[in-house]
Amino acid sequence: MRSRVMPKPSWNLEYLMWVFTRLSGLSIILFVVIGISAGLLMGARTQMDLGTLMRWGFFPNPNHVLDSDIPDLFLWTNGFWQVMQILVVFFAATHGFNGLRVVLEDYSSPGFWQVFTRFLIFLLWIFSTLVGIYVIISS
Amino acid sequence: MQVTLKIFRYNPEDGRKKHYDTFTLDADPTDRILDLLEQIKGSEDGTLGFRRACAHGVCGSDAIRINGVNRLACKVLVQDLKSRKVTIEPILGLPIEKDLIINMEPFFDHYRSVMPYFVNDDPPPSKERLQSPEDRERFDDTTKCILCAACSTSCPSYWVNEEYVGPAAIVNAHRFIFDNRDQAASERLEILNEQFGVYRCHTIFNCTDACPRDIQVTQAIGEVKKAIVNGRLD
Amino acid sequence: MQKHQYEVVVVGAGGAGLTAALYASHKASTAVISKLYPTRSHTGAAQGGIGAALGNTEEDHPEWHAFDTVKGSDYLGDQEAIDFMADEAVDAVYELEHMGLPFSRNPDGTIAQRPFGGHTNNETGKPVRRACYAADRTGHMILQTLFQQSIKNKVRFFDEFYVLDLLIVDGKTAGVIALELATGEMHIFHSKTVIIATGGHGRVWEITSNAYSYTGDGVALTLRRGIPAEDMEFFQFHPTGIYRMGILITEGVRGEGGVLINGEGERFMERYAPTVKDLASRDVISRAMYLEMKDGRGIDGKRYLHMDVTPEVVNHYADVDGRKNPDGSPYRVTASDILNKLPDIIDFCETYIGINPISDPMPVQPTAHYAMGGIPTNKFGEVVVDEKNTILPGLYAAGEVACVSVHGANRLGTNALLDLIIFGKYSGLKAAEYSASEPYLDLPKEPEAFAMQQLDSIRQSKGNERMIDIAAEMKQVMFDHVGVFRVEEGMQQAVDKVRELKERFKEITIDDKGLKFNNNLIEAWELSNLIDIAEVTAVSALARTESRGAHSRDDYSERDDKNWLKHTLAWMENGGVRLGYKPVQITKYKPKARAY
Amino acid sequence: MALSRKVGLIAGAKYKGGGPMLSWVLHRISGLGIIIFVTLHVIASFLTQQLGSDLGIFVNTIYESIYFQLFIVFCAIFHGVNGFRIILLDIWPRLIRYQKESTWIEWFVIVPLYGLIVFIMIQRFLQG
Repeated sequence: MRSRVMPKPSWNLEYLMWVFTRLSGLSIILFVVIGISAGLLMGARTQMDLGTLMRWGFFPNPNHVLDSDIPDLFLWTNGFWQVMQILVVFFAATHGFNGLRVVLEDYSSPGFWQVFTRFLIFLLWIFSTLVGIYVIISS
Repeated sequence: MQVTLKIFRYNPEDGRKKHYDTFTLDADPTDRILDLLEQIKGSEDGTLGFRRACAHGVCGSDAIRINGVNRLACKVLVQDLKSRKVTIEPILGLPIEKDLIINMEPFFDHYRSVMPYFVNDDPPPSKERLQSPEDRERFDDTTKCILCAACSTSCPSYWVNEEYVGPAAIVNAHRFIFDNRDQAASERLEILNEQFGVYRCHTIFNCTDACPRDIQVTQAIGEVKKAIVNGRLD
Repeated sequence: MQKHQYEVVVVGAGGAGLTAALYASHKASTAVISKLYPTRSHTGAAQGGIGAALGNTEEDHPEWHAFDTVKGSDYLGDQEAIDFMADEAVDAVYELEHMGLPFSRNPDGTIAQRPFGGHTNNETGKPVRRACYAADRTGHMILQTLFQQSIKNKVRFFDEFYVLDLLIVDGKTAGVIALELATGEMHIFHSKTVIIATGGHGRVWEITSNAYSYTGDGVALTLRRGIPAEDMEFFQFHPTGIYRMGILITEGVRGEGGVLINGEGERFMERYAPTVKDLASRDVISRAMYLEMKDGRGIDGKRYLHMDVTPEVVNHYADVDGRKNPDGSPYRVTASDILNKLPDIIDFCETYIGINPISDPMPVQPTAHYAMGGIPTNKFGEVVVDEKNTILPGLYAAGEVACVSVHGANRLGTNALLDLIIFGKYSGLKAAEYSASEPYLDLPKEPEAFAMQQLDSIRQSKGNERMIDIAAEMKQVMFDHVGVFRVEEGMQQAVDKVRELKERFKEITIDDKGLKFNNNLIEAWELSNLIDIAEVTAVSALARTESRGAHSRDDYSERDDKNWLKHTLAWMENGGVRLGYKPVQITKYKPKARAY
Repeated sequence: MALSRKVGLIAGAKYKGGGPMLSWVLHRISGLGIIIFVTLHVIASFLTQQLGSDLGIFVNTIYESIYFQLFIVFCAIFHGVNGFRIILLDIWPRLIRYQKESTWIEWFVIVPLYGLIVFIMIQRFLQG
């Protein structure tokens, strides 16, 4: 029967972002857990305050927690962890700015303002992602 | 016992702004809210506007807001309420015509937009199309919908966005999408896979709570989302 | 004032109206005018099933169905029409299935069927599984399916338009006048044909399973235009309505094995219908219940009895009756079977009386349910206006509002849904066929004058009577005296009372003087319809000096085939009711004593 | 109000939805809280580092305030846990039947976790 063979869903923005939001949400939780556990393993338990640890967890970059004295901090600057950090930044920024878009579009209809706000959000997204990556690479 | 009803009033013809009228009347614990409205209309104020038909929760005429939540007036008894003061307002998100009567047209427009009808272009067999009890059970929940609009008008996304098709429309699409005799599932999923299809559902569950037929509305929407994402029906 | 032109105008959007519209719209321009949104129609409240001899679980034949219907009608049904209906039933149900109706299913994938009152295996006399069902929401599914198909076929709807008058020009149908509720504006629908499918008038009685909207609009409308009403004295009281509320507990409960129990804990139906017991036809059971309660065997001496569908009781009596599953094993139910097959009944009981039918019996009493009588039609839905069955060209009626008559003096359960589908279909087809060959008739000048005048007389009336009082008195007197049991004196009292109320109605006052959604005005109009119907019903009943089907009298307790094997026709003339009679069509089945 | 469908914020907020409606509101607020803060933080830090602007320092002092940290930690934890709940329900729609329970479980996770963090943070804060 015709109906039981499903065509591939059309890959529109809403569809992709809906899936991405769920995947990125899960991965951010995963990254944070890894970041915090790794931080704790590397001595943060005794040498970092909680706030810094959280900051670390969300953005495990030495520049971000410069005021702590974790001896092994510079382990994080190798290539593998840099890729991890870039992923966190990309996932978090995209998840967040898409969330902002969804909230705004809940309250708006298609038209000029929707295009305009999308454009604005797109710029912010590009900007903060690039800045994040810049910080990671340059530190 | 004495019950006080605070009822939303608005009549475009009398020039007054929207306001509330209060009525106090004697009621039995087993009286329906609808009975009280009838009593008010019959003996106190005949101008009170509300809809009703079957009076036992199968026609879906009398969806209103009782103490801040969407209910059918004929399915709430006085004894079900926590207080003896009842606030009665029209459902949210559809234009108010008069008192508790709202304009249902936008709601039915959304309903019609999801192909809420059986499609099977194959020539029918001489007898019934066979369907196993399990396949029939798959979409049983959503066949119960009476189109009362209680779900859609409890949905914060529906309130603020005129384009969103709303829970009721998705429920009715679900009823056919998961009917294995039907052939237009992919078209319906295509319709719902749009900006104002399932993606405006943020799993707030007001719809499930409001449904007078106990349909698991949010679950139905979730199943449709999953069908879209997976590209398969199971 | 707006004018519309359609070849076919369907008044009412329940099961019959939607079916008619679906079939008519394939060939003719069609509009459906309804005072409610279509899905609010009372078809949606039908529960138990639609009868058709599919024979999915056991042997069954349309001929058996026809005979059961004739017997159920107490031989007042027109047998040609009954044969027609029973034959068409099978295809009608398959057609509904092809439209997507989600019937419950047997394990082999066929449509599930359950036993229902009065439907029997003609050889053994035992109940047969003939009612095709979708849990206890069959009517809901039918209504939704038809509505869905109307959307698919782009039928034109005028929702919340109240039809006030029927236009007849030179003895032919020319259209209707309707009031748009949202604006209070009058609309003229100029048409070649009109199909009336407005449903019944159960709101005449105090305890009723019927919707607020069941106010006999169609019959009242045609009565005012000189068309008679047929067999109005026959009004079915369903045995099991929830005590004091009247909400229907489907016969399907008894089909699944539920039994009626009196105050002494006795299954009293054994005494009244030894063979089929709780699955006797409705008039028999209602009468038995009435007699039990009259003799003080109601629960706690009150005027209700128990309907028991708890698994222990069902299984116990299934053993007593030797009831078997189709495969020959003894019939057994569990709590979850009951829950799956009767979900809505359980919901109603829990909501309204706080009782779970799986563990406790339900308090029930007979409740006004279904009008066997109505606008006289032939088996194609064409309205016939006199003793000689002369057709009124262009006018059709279908569903509860019509009297074909397939239900005669008492309708069998499941035949109402069947009636809607089959006669809805044929009136739609006939109307489309008729409009293909006939021209539009010229409308008279000011076609709305008659309706306007009636409406204005209500709107401007300045008396002191309140509608709620008049309605309550009418319902009371009709329920007490023109109910399950009737006697001369009581019915006379009812006639007098209703005539008094008719006078008092002229003195009513309505609060709402506006145009927009003036429900107050519409309710007054509906009340005037109900009063007319109450009068016709009471007068027709008073004249019939026999007991037949739903019309059972204490003072004439026997059926009298010699004098009364005929249909009543009632005209409203000169402020009164004139009665006439026409013969019953009898083909195969000669009247004989009726025992279950 | 005649033919507009839109429902105002106050009218909407008066609707007595259940726990999940509260979760949805908090999910929105916390999500917006996080994104507004993080964006400001990124922009400000960037300006400070690259251009030596004082604006960035000002923004970063907000960030260091204990009250703000309490708020942002709540946002992060709530958004994470509630988001996780939503994702689980999206993956297995059949679990949606247990949405009431899922909302309860969510709070059983959030309250102790957040409580512990608040306790430690306040302790540290008081110790200076």
